Amino acid sequence: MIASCTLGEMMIAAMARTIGDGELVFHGFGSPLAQLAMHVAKRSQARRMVLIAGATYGVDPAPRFLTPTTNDWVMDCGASSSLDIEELFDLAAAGRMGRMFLSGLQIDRWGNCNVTTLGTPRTAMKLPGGGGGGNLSCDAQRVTLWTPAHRAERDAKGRRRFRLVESCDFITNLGHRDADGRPRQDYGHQGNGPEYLVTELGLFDFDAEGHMRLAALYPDTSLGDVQESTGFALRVVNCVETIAPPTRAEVKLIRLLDPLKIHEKEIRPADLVRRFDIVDTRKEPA
Amino acid sequence: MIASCTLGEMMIAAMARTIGDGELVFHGFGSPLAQLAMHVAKRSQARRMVLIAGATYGVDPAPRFLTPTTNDWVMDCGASSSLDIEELFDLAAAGRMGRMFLSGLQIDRWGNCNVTTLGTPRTAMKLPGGGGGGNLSCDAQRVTLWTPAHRAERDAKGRRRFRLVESCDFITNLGHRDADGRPRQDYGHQGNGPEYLVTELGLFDFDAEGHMRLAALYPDTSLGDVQESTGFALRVVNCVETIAPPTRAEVKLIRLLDPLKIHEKEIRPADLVRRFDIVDTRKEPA
Amino acid sequence: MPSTSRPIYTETNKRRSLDELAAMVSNDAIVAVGGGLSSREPMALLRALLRKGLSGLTVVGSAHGIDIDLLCAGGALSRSCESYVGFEQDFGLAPNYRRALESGAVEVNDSCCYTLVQQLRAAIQGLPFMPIRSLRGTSFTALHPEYKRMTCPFTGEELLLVPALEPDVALIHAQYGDERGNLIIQGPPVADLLFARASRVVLATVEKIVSTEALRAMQGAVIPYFYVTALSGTPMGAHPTACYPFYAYDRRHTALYHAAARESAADFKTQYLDAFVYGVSSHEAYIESIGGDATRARLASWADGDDAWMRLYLDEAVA
Amino acid sequence: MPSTSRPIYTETNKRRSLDELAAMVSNDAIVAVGGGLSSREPMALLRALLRKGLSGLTVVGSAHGIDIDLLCAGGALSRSCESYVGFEQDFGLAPNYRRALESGAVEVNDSCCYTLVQQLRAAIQGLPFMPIRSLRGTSFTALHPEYKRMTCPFTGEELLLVPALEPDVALIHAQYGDERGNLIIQGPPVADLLFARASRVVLATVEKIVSTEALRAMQGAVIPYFYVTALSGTPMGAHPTACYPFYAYDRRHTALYHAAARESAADFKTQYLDAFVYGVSSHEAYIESIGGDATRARLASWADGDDAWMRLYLDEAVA
Repeated sequence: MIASCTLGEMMIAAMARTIGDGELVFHGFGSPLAQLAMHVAKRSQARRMVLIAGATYGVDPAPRFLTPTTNDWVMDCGASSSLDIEELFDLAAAGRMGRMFLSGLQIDRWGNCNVTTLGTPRTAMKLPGGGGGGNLSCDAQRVTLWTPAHRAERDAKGRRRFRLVESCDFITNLGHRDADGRPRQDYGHQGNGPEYLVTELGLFDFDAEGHMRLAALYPDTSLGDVQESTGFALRVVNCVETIAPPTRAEVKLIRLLDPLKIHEKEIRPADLVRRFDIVDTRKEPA
Repeated sequence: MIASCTLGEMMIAAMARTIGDGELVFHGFGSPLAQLAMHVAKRSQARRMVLIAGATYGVDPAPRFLTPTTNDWVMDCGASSSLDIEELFDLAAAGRMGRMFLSGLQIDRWGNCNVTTLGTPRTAMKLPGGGGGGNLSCDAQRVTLWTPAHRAERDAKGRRRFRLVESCDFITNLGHRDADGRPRQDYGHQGNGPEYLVTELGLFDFDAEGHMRLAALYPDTSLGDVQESTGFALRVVNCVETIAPPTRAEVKLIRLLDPLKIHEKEIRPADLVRRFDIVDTRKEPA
Repeated sequence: MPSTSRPIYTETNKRRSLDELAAMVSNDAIVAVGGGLSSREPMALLRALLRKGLSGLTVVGSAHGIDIDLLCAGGALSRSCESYVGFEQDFGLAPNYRRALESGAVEVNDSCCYTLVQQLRAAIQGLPFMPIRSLRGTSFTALHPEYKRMTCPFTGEELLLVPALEPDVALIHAQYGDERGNLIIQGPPVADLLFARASRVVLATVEKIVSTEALRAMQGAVIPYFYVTALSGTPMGAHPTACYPFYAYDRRHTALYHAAARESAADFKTQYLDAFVYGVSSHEAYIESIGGDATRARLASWADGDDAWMRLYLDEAVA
Repeated sequence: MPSTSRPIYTETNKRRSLDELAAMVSNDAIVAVGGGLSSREPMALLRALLRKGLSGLTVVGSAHGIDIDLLCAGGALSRSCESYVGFEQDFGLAPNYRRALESGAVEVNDSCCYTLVQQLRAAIQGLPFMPIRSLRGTSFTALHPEYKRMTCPFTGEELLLVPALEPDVALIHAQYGDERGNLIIQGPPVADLLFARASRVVLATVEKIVSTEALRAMQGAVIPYFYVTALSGTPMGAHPTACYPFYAYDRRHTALYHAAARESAADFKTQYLDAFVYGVSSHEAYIESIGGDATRARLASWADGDDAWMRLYLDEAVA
């Protein structure tokens, strides 16, 4: 019997719970936590979701195991059909993509993400780039952000390099306000912007202004942990909750889906040892 | 041994000779003469042409026999691939369609065609419509027009209803000048407009102004025949030629391709009995 | 233009009866009829719509024939935006269509194939319009005052902007489908894939409902289930148009149809509509009315070889 | 933008050697590299380009990895308009790509997948631009001053116009092709179909050249021959990326590549480029250098079942 779970499993469960039933949901590539969250949701509370796999664009695949790279035929196994790059992005542009998972090497208070370049105006560090995030962050109805690298430890000089930054050097994925503070609504995009951010320190939602707001903590993290790792003044909901662990069945499912533990590549070594008790009060899914 | 051919076969041969090797050529639907002309060209002087079938959008099909309707699986047999409606029209819009065959219930001196409505402003007679002709007449690099109904006999009141009219009631397919006389070039279309018109009375080209011009007659038609059946003042090339008959091999091929004589449905009864000698001076294709 | 997000359909069992599908189409809807010419038109569903007494429809499409002609005869239309409606060289003009449009009962609003493609693409991409270069200089621009012109900010040239077209409902007949609504179309898809993506509601009839696994193993164009609202297993649902590999075009029945239509509206009503549409209560009764298994076997005989295939189209066979 | 008509290719025999294909790419060309991430990238052709000493290329594409990283290492690029270049969670950032873009040797001109799709679609449709709604509000609009904005004449809303993108050459690796240039791509086509339609020259390597009849019987996306300029039969031509069903992603070779790349440009030159690109005179010699038949067999073992497939990706297998 499974008595505890890992941080990765906690994050996957928290991300999975942001998915609504009947949504068409897409993950990009290089995002095993999001991939697993989608497969968990599809097999628990969101059985009618349309799961579109990143890179292969397969519809509702049932991969035998998670692969280290995303565009692998394994990931396409069992798909009932396959879209192409045109159709997938058209779906989003027409407002049919219910949810997308996005991340960034920098994420600001409005949910803008940067995965393009660090350093401005000169490129000090070239990041891989955002794939279709620049488009999908505008078009997807709802966005769940995640990062497993929120914690900003002090370096040798006592400075912190924040993941949750005051402002992004480059806005790859649009959040609720652009670099000039112009609200997203002014652009008339199809999508409504980030709804949640799941990090290894906590869970955030966004307030009416579109500002990020701490909504829940892990059993082993504190408001102070979050504040000191966040590069802007924290907003906090009235009643901060505790992130619920996955059910035993969900943990079992994650371990079955990811025997190679690909998702742990996203997690920092220090966080790999974190464990959370599973006190299963929810009914296990059939 | 084949000693003579029919008018249909003459027209098919004349239409086939307008096709250049290496062109991507398209016929619409309901156009067996054009269909056969393309299959003849593909098997004689234009072996490298890309033959795209109307309605099925098959590439280089080798149908076992011509069918009475165009969107039939017979017509798709042996195609090396199949385009869809989007790709076919995109090809034309990008200037890749070398030639298109078009016709009309009215055709004017500039090569405009009407297959939409007769009577203006009120619809006296609703014609079937132009399919994609409105687009393709602008986009296809070169256009071959044809009609097997040029002859305009006097009716009981002694009036002629011309096929080759002073002006079209509706311009379905654009020729060299619009209804206001504005030259086609002003529009910056991809295509260059009609190059030839093949009728049961003669063969026309278009002069530098874009005006239709009689270029050749059948052995059994005269300049007078053409003039009295044409609703506008005829222009004629300096030296009117005689339309050459098909080779014996071409006639054989036409009869093989169209055992049901579908193409004769396009020909008026009076013209079905016309016969032309085949004096084969050209080398038969291998 | 699409101002709100487009629907998707995720019910796990979308099987409905033909009449239930017909009940999902409203008077005055913009309807995209699938298939084209003599192939894979959703005839059974159209007959069900006529029996229901639907009216005021606008139809959009590329090249069509008996489907639109029949809707005209049944008084279902108020506007036609088709690119072509006729019986090709085979039987010529479409008599009921002509009567309806020449009398003014149905508005003449012809379009062109690529214009239609671009208008559907705009809807599919959530855009208010799509540019095209063609059509300027023809009379279509006068017929469609809704088209606009722009000067291209990149090249200075003039372009035509055609507005997004989002049909209220697409009616599609496919060879195969599964319970969830995945559809397989074999052979030319005509505009059906575009219709499925652009329309708010997609109603499908299919020759056979099969498992998702079986569908996956087949070759053909796939319409993913989430576009599809509901479907009905309707064998011979495209008759008298073809639905290969199941059956070829029924030229004999079409000849009978066209002969009745040529006479007059009244003759067509008694000779055809009463016999094959209003006078039969269901699709099953229709199949019986056209000769049942014997007709089925005759139309399946195309697969016996070229001679058998050709025989279906001989003039002598049309009697 | 496309001012003249687009080419088609109708030669009946388009088979060429890999080096002949490479000779058809010019310095400073805009190049669309097919495939994506760890799958079906035209690696053999890219190695041939590097051996030829090509430079000044602009690359456009969606999500890429070792292909663009290798071109950076070989000094072939002057501008990158890719949407993503990296090794995902597997090995992380792309070291040669980073060095080239951070040093300024290669201009940072990142794009996004749908922007790319729309720009290619404009070229394919012979239009000067395509509208999109997205991207406004991000930093891409500042990075791309060539994008323009318009007020929609239908809705009054603001749209972004992205100009047509017509690559000079597309480099595509497909599973199958015939002499005339028809290509079959099995599995996700990524942007290859768009590249083939939008590019002026299409050069393809294929695992197997087969007859047109054999191609027709296969399931997969087809690129019709008239888009394709020339092709070469190049088995293992995507290695170390995957080309199913022939071979899986060579994670072991990629680990070796990435370890060398992480060190320094100099180390990568001696440890990787000299060993696997410049030091091998042909693709056949490359295949030998990576272990010949043994490697071929190892990478084909994915088909032996899930355990065998998984074994290819175990960290222990990367040594």
